[in-house]
Amino acid sequence: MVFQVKLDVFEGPLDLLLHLIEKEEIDIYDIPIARITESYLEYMRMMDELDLEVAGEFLVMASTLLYIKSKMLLPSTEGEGGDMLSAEDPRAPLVERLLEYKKYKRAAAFLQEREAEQQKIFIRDAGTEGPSPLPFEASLFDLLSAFREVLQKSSSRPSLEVTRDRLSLDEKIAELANRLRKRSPLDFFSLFSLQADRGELILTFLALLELIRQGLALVRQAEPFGEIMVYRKKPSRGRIPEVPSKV
Amino acid sequence: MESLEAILEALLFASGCPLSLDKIQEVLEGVSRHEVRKIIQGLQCRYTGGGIQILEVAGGYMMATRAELHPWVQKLQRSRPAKLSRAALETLALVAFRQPITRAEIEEVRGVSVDGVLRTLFERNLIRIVGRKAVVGRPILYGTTKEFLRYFGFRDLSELPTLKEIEALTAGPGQEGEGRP
Amino acid sequence: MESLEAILEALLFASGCPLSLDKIQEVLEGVSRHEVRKIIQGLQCRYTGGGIQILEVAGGYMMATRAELHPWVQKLQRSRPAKLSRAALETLALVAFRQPITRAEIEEVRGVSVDGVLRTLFERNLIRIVGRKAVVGRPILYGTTKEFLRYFGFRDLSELPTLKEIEALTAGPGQEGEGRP
Repeated sequence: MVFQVKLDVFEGPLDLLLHLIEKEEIDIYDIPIARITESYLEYMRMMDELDLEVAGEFLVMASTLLYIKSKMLLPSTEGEGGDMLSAEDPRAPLVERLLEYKKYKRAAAFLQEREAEQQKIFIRDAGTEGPSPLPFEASLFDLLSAFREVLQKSSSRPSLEVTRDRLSLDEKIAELANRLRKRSPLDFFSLFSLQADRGELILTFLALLELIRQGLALVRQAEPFGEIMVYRKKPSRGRIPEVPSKV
Repeated sequence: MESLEAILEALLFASGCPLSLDKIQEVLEGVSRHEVRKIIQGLQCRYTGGGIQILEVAGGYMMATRAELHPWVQKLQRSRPAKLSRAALETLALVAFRQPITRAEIEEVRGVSVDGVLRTLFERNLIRIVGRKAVVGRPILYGTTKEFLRYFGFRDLSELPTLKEIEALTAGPGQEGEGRP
Repeated sequence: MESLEAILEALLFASGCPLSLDKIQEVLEGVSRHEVRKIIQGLQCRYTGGGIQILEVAGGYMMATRAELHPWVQKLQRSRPAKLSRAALETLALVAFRQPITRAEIEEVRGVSVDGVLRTLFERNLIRIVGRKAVVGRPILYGTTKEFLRYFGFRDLSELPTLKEIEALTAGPGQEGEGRP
């Protein structure tokens, strides 16, 4: 018997059985169980020889086949003579399973055809960024209300008398720009340390506004009232930085 | 005032996915469904014979290139998503034609474990969880997604042929006639 | 044979970025630059007055919606139910699977402040306050809403897959579990 070497085309024991039935032109309603069992087992030996891992399901089916075979060999225990009712035929459950599986195998083939057909049409390539919705820029209002939250949170904490020298606005701007250069975008809230006092918080906020004004930072949210993210913006060369109309 | 046809054309072009009538009406405010349909028909006419077509798919309208041109467009585009494997297609067929269905029910028919395949179908957004079955263990029930409709080019689920119809379509000569249920 | 105009139209449509003359020539093999230009001019003519235009930009040719239609296109993009951000989804997942849960408990798991995210989830009516925890400070307890069930297509909370079930579907070594035996 000639085996197809591409054993992995079988999606499971039912698939293999169907293949054998079709190849040997067997009537699915009258499966010569001894013959098909032999073919099936031979196939399994092949897999074994080829060192293919035989999945458990194949072994289960093998024992099912052997069981049916042995049942068929027995003279009818119920004393009905050789004439068996199909419902009592030990092959009946297997035939039913095969037919059921075959239905969906055909349905799969149908889907495959549709897939091939559909793959011929192209929709617009939305670009490298993928389909992520364009985040829109956050308004000054969004910024302010977010900042208010920061202030509220900080004031609810016992104010620490921090004696460390406060940075100037320019230094704060430089610091912020530096942080953005290292990582962009940054979560708006992460800019503010809750340990800082009110003056420090305001300074940070002003620095952010200044960066936005200079066109060095961009504030966006993915959705209204969404999280506010601060993006680094490269200074546009040869162009006067625009002042965002919203600020 | 811009013509509705021009606006609709721009919308169809800009949208990356099928545009439903509802969505179109939402954007165009105060235009009836009938009118939208008429305009789209007009556009479809105008595009006939060109390189682009306007399709009705997955509950909406979508612009796409004409299938006959795929050899050229293919040259341009990056790799397409890999075709589904046979295991994935068989499993998807069960989900599509018997939804809602549990994993155990799929495995019963296919005769093999489908864990990995279900995951693949999930990752490709072709199936979704639609609920739980009211039996012991309350197993998860699976169904298909909108993306499934788009992927295979169906307008809606009712466009799926029945298993019987598929059988009639594909049963070749010399196949055993399956008279039984 | 398909018309060059139709092919070019399909190419311009399908391409996500400006198409250079070189690229076009590469795809159309053996068509002169002069000819390509002429065809594009023809297309530009055909598109005049519609919702789409063919622009000549830095790197080549590109299809785009007409600028005047921007308000509608923008409306479409805005009206698209914005997908939840990753942060929002993670937070929502925690609320869903561990409800009722306090903000501090969420932050402990996520390791970041979730104030902004919680607000988003509130605005979108996906979570609600279900009570207060009987510990010092009586922090607010959060849970999911009806809208949450609707958004994700669940009938009731018991339909939510368990963390284990989700893991089985999404994690894993990424192998398809096919190609058997």
